[in-house]
Amino acid sequence: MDSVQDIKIKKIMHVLRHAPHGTIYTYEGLEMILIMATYDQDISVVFIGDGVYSLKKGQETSSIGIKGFARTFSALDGYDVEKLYVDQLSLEERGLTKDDLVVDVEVLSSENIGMLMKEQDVIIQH
Amino acid sequence: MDSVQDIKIKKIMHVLRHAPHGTIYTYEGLEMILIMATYDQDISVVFIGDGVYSLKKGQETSSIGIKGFARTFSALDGYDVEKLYVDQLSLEERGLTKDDLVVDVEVLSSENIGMLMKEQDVIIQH
Amino acid sequence: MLHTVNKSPFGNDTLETCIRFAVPGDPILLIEDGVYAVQAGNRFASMIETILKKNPLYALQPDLSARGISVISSGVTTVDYEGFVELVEQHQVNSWL
Amino acid sequence: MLHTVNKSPFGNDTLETCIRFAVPGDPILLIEDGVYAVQAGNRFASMIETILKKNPLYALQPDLSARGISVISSGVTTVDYEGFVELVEQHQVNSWL
Amino acid sequence: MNIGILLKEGPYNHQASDTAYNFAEAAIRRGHTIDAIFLYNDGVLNVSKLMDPPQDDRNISTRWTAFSEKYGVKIYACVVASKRRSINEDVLIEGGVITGLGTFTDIATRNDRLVTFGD
Amino acid sequence: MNIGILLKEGPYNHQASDTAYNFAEAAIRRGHTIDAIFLYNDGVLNVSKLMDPPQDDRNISTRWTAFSEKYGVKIYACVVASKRRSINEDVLIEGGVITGLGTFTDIATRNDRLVTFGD
Repeated sequence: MDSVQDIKIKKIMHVLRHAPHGTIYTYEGLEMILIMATYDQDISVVFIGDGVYSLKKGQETSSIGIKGFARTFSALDGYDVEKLYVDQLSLEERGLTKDDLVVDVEVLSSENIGMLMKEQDVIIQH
Repeated sequence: MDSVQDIKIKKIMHVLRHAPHGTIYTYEGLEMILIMATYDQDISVVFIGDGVYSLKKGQETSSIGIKGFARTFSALDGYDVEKLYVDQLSLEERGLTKDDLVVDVEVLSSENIGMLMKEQDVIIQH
Repeated sequence: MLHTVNKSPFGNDTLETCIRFAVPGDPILLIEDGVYAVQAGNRFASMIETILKKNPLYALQPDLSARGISVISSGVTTVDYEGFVELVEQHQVNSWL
Repeated sequence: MLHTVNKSPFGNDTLETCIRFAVPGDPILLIEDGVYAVQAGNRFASMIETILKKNPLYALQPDLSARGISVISSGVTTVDYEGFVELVEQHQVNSWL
Repeated sequence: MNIGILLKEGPYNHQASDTAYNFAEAAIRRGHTIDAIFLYNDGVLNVSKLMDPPQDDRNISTRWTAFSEKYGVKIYACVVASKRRSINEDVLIEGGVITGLGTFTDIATRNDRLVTFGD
Repeated sequence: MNIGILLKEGPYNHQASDTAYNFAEAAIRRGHTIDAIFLYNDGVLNVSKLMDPPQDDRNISTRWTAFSEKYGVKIYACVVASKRRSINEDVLIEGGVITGLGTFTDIATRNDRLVTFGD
């Protein structure tokens, strides 16, 4: 019975709500997601507000002297992190569509994201 | 002529725009103002946005374990820092009046504060 | 799900974002600079009324006291740190930052 | 007086506050996350138009490039770091934080 | 109940560290177990023993050491975040442990609650 | 023109430190003198020599040392802000100086411009 308890998979949601580069939260959030992905947990990543900008295509950071990381989001698939959700209103307010993003994501309404949040065992906001 | 140059008094404005306690900016801003006040400069302090909350009467910080500092604003007068300006709209949006504040201030319109800003040699936002 | 918000609504969109995702019935706890949202008479009074129709709203009393906010919007419940813990006992936590 | 703004207008009221105090004619330079304000097609497009009637608006190109923002509102001038310095040569600086 | 705490901002500059501490003390008063404090982002700055604030102010790092000793709770700091921010074993307070994000994954998954404090 | 710089945030967590550096380099390219960099609030964290970021990333403190040596510019850190944040002489980079706010008053008043970077 203990062994069943030990391997209980938890639903863990990471929420990325900050723009990239201006602060480190999204970058260090991604570093955390990559490590957690190596454990057997049920991980989802949600992009809300300026967090959707972290997926914007065409980021070239060399002229500010900071390492870019947009491409790393594409690597999440290889870690079996496949549940990437984007808030529809956040995209719309920025005049963006799925085509502007570096990875394939599922676009959801705030209401649906709220219901997903409610199901989680753990939510980590970055 | 050099000596005249040396004692040229500069107009320096400090802008306090953050609420107290949640972040240290207003507190360390006040520490800076107190030191600068000991030099012969023309100092003004402007409270904008949540900065006006730092002057709110009745702050009792003992239960959060942080040192309060609202009373220190009253000490500015003793340092000859007498130009304390508060943005009228910021007060109004918070339903506050001059009577809610720990020190006597001059309430100005955004436009008038903007013109004061324009006259400064140095502006320091905290 | 307990939502916590620690930012003033005047400078920051955190509270607004939080309520967009909170499911009806989810309690929202305001802490740190977040408590300014429920200061009586400020420009968020009607927004607070609207939130209260859907979600119970709590504010951390030590943070209210520290900020000299003695009169708050009606319908908002104040809690101390142990009240914060009680809410955490009853719900998983979503800390909006 | 040169005003700089380094926050995204979506999450933060800094740009809105800055323009309330900027005197007509004062240039405003957007840097860091502030440059998102002039991304073409976002919900601040009309606000940017309004600002431009009163104040020249600049955006730091390296910060635009870093964020993948290639199309910006018309009437906004892009500058590199040396252009930032040029603006500082011409004006005292008010860095909104 | 077993509770893990994630603290994402450094001392003094933000209230997060104080709120985390006050919450943790209250949780213990109500009979719960604080399993661990995990520090991420600027939060790792909480565990430097070089901290030397004015005498009339709280000392946040010694307060964490006292908390750790009193209740047997470790204060973990992410190693990558720590190295970026000049935190290493030489400056680490008693009760502080520099560790990887695997430790955090354990904390996040083995407890009944995870409560985050930050900016 | 003589320019002073006020930097109010720590390295990595905010872009402020990078923008200040890029601005300072550009000002020098345009023939100006950077009189000093003054660090306040979390900005004092820029001058710790214990900083050890991943190898493929910039090292912000050694970059300030190189900047200081190349152009003869001191990086001043406010002593009270430094003590709060665990910065002292033992961990100070070359080119860094821990000093009082009087130094900052001089910088703010003797230069043609003061440019602030922060959060």
